[in-house]
Amino acid sequence: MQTVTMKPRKEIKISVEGENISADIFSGKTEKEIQALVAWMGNQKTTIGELFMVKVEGSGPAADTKIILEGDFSRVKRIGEGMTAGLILINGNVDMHLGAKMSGGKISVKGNVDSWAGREMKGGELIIEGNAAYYLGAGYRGESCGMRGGKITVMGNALDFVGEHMCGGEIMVKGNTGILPGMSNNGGKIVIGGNTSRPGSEMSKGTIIVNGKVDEMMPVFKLEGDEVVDGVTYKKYTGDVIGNGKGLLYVK
Amino acid sequence: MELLIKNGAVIDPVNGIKGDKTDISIKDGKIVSSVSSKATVIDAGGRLVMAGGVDAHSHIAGAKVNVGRMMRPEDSRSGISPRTKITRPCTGYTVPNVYAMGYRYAQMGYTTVFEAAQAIMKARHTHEELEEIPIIDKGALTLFGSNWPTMDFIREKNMDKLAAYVAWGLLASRGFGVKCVNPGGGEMWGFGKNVTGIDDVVPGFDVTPKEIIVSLMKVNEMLELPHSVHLHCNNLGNPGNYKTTLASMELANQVKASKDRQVMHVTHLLFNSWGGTNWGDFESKADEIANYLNNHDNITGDMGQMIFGSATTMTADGPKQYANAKLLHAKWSNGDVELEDASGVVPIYYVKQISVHAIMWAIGFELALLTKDPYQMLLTTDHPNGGPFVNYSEVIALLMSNKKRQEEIKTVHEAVHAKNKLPGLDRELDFSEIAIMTRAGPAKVLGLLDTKGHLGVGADADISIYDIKPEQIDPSVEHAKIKSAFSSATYTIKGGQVVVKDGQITATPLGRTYWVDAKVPQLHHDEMMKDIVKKFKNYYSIQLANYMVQDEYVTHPQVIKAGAIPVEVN
Amino acid sequence: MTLNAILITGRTINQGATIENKTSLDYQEATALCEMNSKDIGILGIKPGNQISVKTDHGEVVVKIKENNGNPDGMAFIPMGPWANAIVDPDTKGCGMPGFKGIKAQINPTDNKILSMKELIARYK
Amino acid sequence: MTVITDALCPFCGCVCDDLTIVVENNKITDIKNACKLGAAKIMGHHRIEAPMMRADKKSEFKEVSYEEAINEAAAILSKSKRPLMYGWASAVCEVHKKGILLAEEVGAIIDNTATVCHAPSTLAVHEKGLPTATLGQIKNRSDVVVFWGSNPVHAHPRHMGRYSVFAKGFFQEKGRKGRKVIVVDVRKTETAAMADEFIQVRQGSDYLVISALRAILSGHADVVPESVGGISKEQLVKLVDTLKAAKFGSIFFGMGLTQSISRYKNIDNAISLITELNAFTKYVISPMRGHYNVTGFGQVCSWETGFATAVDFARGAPYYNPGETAANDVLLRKETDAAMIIAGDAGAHFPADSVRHLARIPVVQIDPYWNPTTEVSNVVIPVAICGVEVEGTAYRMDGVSLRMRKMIEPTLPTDVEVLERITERVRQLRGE
Repeated sequence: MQTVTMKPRKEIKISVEGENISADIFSGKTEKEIQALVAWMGNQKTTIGELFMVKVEGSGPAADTKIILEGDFSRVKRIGEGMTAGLILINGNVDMHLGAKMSGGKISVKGNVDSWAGREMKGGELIIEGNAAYYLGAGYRGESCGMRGGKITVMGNALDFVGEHMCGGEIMVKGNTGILPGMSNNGGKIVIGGNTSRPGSEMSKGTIIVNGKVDEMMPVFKLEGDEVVDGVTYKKYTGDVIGNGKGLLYVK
Repeated sequence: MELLIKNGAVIDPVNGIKGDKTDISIKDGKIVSSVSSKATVIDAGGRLVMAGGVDAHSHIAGAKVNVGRMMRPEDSRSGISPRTKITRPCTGYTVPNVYAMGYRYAQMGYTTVFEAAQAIMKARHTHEELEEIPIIDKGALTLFGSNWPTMDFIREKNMDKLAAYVAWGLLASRGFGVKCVNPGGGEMWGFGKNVTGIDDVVPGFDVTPKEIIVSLMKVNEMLELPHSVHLHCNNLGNPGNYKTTLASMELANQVKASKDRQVMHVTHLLFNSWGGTNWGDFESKADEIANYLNNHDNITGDMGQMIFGSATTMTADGPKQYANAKLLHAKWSNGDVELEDASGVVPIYYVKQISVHAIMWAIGFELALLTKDPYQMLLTTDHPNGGPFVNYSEVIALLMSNKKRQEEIKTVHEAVHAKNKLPGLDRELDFSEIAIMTRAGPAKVLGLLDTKGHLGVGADADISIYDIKPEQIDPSVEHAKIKSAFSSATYTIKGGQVVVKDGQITATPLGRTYWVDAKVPQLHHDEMMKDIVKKFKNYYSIQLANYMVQDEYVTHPQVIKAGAIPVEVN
Repeated sequence: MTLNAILITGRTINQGATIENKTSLDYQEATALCEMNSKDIGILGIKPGNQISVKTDHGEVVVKIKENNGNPDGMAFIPMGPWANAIVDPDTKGCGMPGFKGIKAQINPTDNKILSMKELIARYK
Repeated sequence: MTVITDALCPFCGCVCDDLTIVVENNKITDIKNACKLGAAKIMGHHRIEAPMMRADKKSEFKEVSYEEAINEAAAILSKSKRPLMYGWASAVCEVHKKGILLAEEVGAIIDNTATVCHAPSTLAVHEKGLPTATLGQIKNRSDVVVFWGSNPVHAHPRHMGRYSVFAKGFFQEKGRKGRKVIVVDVRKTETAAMADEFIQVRQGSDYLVISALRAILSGHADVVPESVGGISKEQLVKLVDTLKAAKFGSIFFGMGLTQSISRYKNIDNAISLITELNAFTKYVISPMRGHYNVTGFGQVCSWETGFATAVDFARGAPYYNPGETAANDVLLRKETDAAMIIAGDAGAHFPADSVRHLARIPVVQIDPYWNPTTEVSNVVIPVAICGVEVEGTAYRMDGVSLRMRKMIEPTLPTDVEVLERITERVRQLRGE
């Protein structure tokens, strides 16, 4: 078992690119080795050691590596990018692209996450106790697939474009979302605890369940009648009819 | 500046050199017979030395290439490398930025590349990009096949005016040759329609694709242009299109070449050698096409080889691209150009286990292996339609090794066994044949063999050295080495300057832009211009005065003079 | 009385014609204004040319009211420029574009002065 | 007296190239064919006459030499850890090339005025592509013309006359009479007043309306509710029939789509509508670009960097992600620690919070005119006016590349000269 604890040395104003903060990269490395890893801040090439205090206990493979982020990481992007195993515990807020392209392991955030959390995620788990911003579990510009696998849970709210271009995996937002969740959904599952608007536009596959109110329905869904899912009765819609989509939209 | 390449195993088919240890002397950017003792010496150490690669058909610059970049940030984000002291940042795989375009060609040992299609009205854009592609010499072929003046003059049966228009269009676009894409189809796409074969009549203009092809060939030869008509056949990408292709090729017999070269170049034949009637009975007819070429030396072609993985299709064949987008459910860009043409851009991903893709892949190799004379079948991927040019080394390795082909065939859809001849073809090309398909051939087809594609005295000092010792290697077995060596030159020398060493860019001079200045009798020009003036007054959305590409956009021109029409007495 | 409106911003020909002359009174005349229909102006109990305060969650600005009966009820249009931008929604919505249209606004008649361009920008320093 | 014919207009994306300019003693004394917008710009306004600097933004500017201002600009940019270089749309492509090189040198984010205009259209093109045509194709063929969320009477005054509505063409010999003009907008604009049909959409509902049209077009009218976005289903069905009946249809869209709630998804949806209409008849869609060369920046930036705008060079290689790397994204996050604003006016056209941040950081302005950006700048470098005093390349809204003329001799340095000198100085400061 390896535990790495990090804390910013001082307030970070210009975002730091934290793609090296991942269990895969930290595993088996000493404090010195981790401190020497590159971290860009704006156009300045610097190191993790210059920006963060790093404490390492034990050593182990990625699956047995735990990273604890203490303090304010709200200006650190790309934490856990491409991670395949291990655990990252974040005690505050984090910046964009948390867990982008991750395929395994778990990231847990006490605070809020900025946009593109779980971008193009393939597997593993992302748990966000606060709110998520835009493009939760979405894709990169122009790509046909966003999230492909894994699970994202947001205890709070999320903003627009949740699960855009999702091709697999599951997103659960306990609170409300902004507009157009599940846009171009191509096989993922999105469960929204609260309210939303314009869900499921251009979805071809996958499922969206809305437990709160839908402010505006897309005029592209066919009402199939009532259906009980996990003991709850929903109105079941299929669509988006424009592309003969086979997506399922359940609205309470 | 003098340079001497010693101890090279030179492959130079034009000058009959087949791997002999030959020294090459370079002075002031040209190959000379000898240099002084002050010359810088490069010891090739027995490695393979060839003329710099020449690509006669690649989409490297202009409106549709940039549309590809704009619609594909997911492509641009691949292949990213930061700037260095010498190089600008690079992006992209199928649609690289201008810098990557030049660097990557040079890194493969290529030094001359021709953009395959530009509309005159958008030629300024093409040249803006060409001006920023480093290292390589380049040029652009100009689209004439659906232009209103072209069709009007053909309907009037006035070849003098058509010749004058082609000459003027080349000047206006600073173009190198006559490109004819899906003749007539570009105009019909203006109303969302297409031609179905070479005998359809184009509404509003009353001409057929056949007449367009023949007339453009005629005036191309009247003008004695260095290159022949460069034809993208009608019906591209449709099962059964090999018949249209053969019918189009037969038209070449109606016109005699004005020079020692083909009278028609049929491009990216992979996409035009299709049998069957639909995607179900789709099959290769590469053998029919190759057979025709083997019996007709007035035509050349290029492969348009397909590479599995990501590609971006882009062509002035607008209707084809709409059909592609519909078939693939892919994003689609279209760019109609008033009075001239229409282009389309659609991304595609070629998959080994999709039968149609596997059959297409095999067609390209069949064309190269069944065509006896490599001068008649150039190596291209119709970049980035069949795939990005950076994969040429893969194509070379497959052409040189049946073993590699058989290994590859095992990994692709089994349909190739029933629908293609490739599994049974054991021909393996040698270094001379590869040199022809990638150097001497394209140079000859383009009409540039005096200075490009060989290493004789007087040629441009464009040279590539690869880490292969031809005497010691068996390409059939050591195909991985072949691929690796051709993907990254040990040296690339452009105009006598070392631009690549050990696969790394060492200098980034700006190459030249070839264009053709063809003269016609003033009378013909004046008559033609009367029609052009009317077209601008009534139909174009810009002024004639703002149409032609200005000198500012071609800062390193290489002008080829053409046009030798005797003044006719009426 | 307060009128609740939806604010949109955009180009006008006068805004465009004075765009390279932003220190001029012409520019202020062209852009420090808010178009509403005559019914809404009536509800506010004022006349075209009078001053109004337009308030959103993002700020408040004083401009002149101008009649435009092409606007539906409850729609306020301010030409693009510093006055409009004092009160638009800055959120780029994850796509880089702030909210220049569709902002909830409260409109009140006012006697407060319209700030000049320089005065308006000085508030940001 | 010199008369310049076929001159090009450096105002809007129409780039009209049929202007006649009369010049006397290096002064423009008359213009023919230009609209009010073009004439106002070409005739000229009060200019900044000399470079100016100030340390404190509340104090007055002091005139300085070009050398001093350029050195200070270079110092500001080379010290910055997160510089932003914004503007570009009112300059020719030759300026953009120099700007991108400088952005590479200093590791800046480079973004252009499209960020508050049509950058969302580019985001939509990433999703769906862009089936479009040059304006002459529309002039010659289009029998149904739709303006959606755009108001050419105000923003592109000659568009309808030259290209889209009144112009006569080869297959459209009758001009206006041969074309059906439809305007979709949230309010009845002057353009709407000239249309054959005006469809009033509820503000922010365009996305829903476009989806409803697509549903009807694809044969699924049954799922469309009786009213969508304030438009009755009956009217929507009729509109689809009208669109389908075209021989060649065109849709021009403006900021009514790019700036409202669904942002680029509106355009994404509209492009799909156009693509699907092509299964029935010919259709094209075109953004109504604002500045005369905002299109050009997107072109140059794409071929040089692979990305159309909002390119972050912090790490030496281009990175692109509007929402993260666009000008307002980084200003609102207060990440930008220095800015260069050139040929665009962030002070006037960005939301107040962005301008507030600009007021807190060192700002270099390169522009012919005094504007709100000047008010928040520390270093102001006046330059010659592209398209009037400087020739160079511009891309019309439809991507047609044109060469802008020089009408009169400049009295100030050009943007290119200034950027070259700043770049050279940046290299010196870094000891290269």
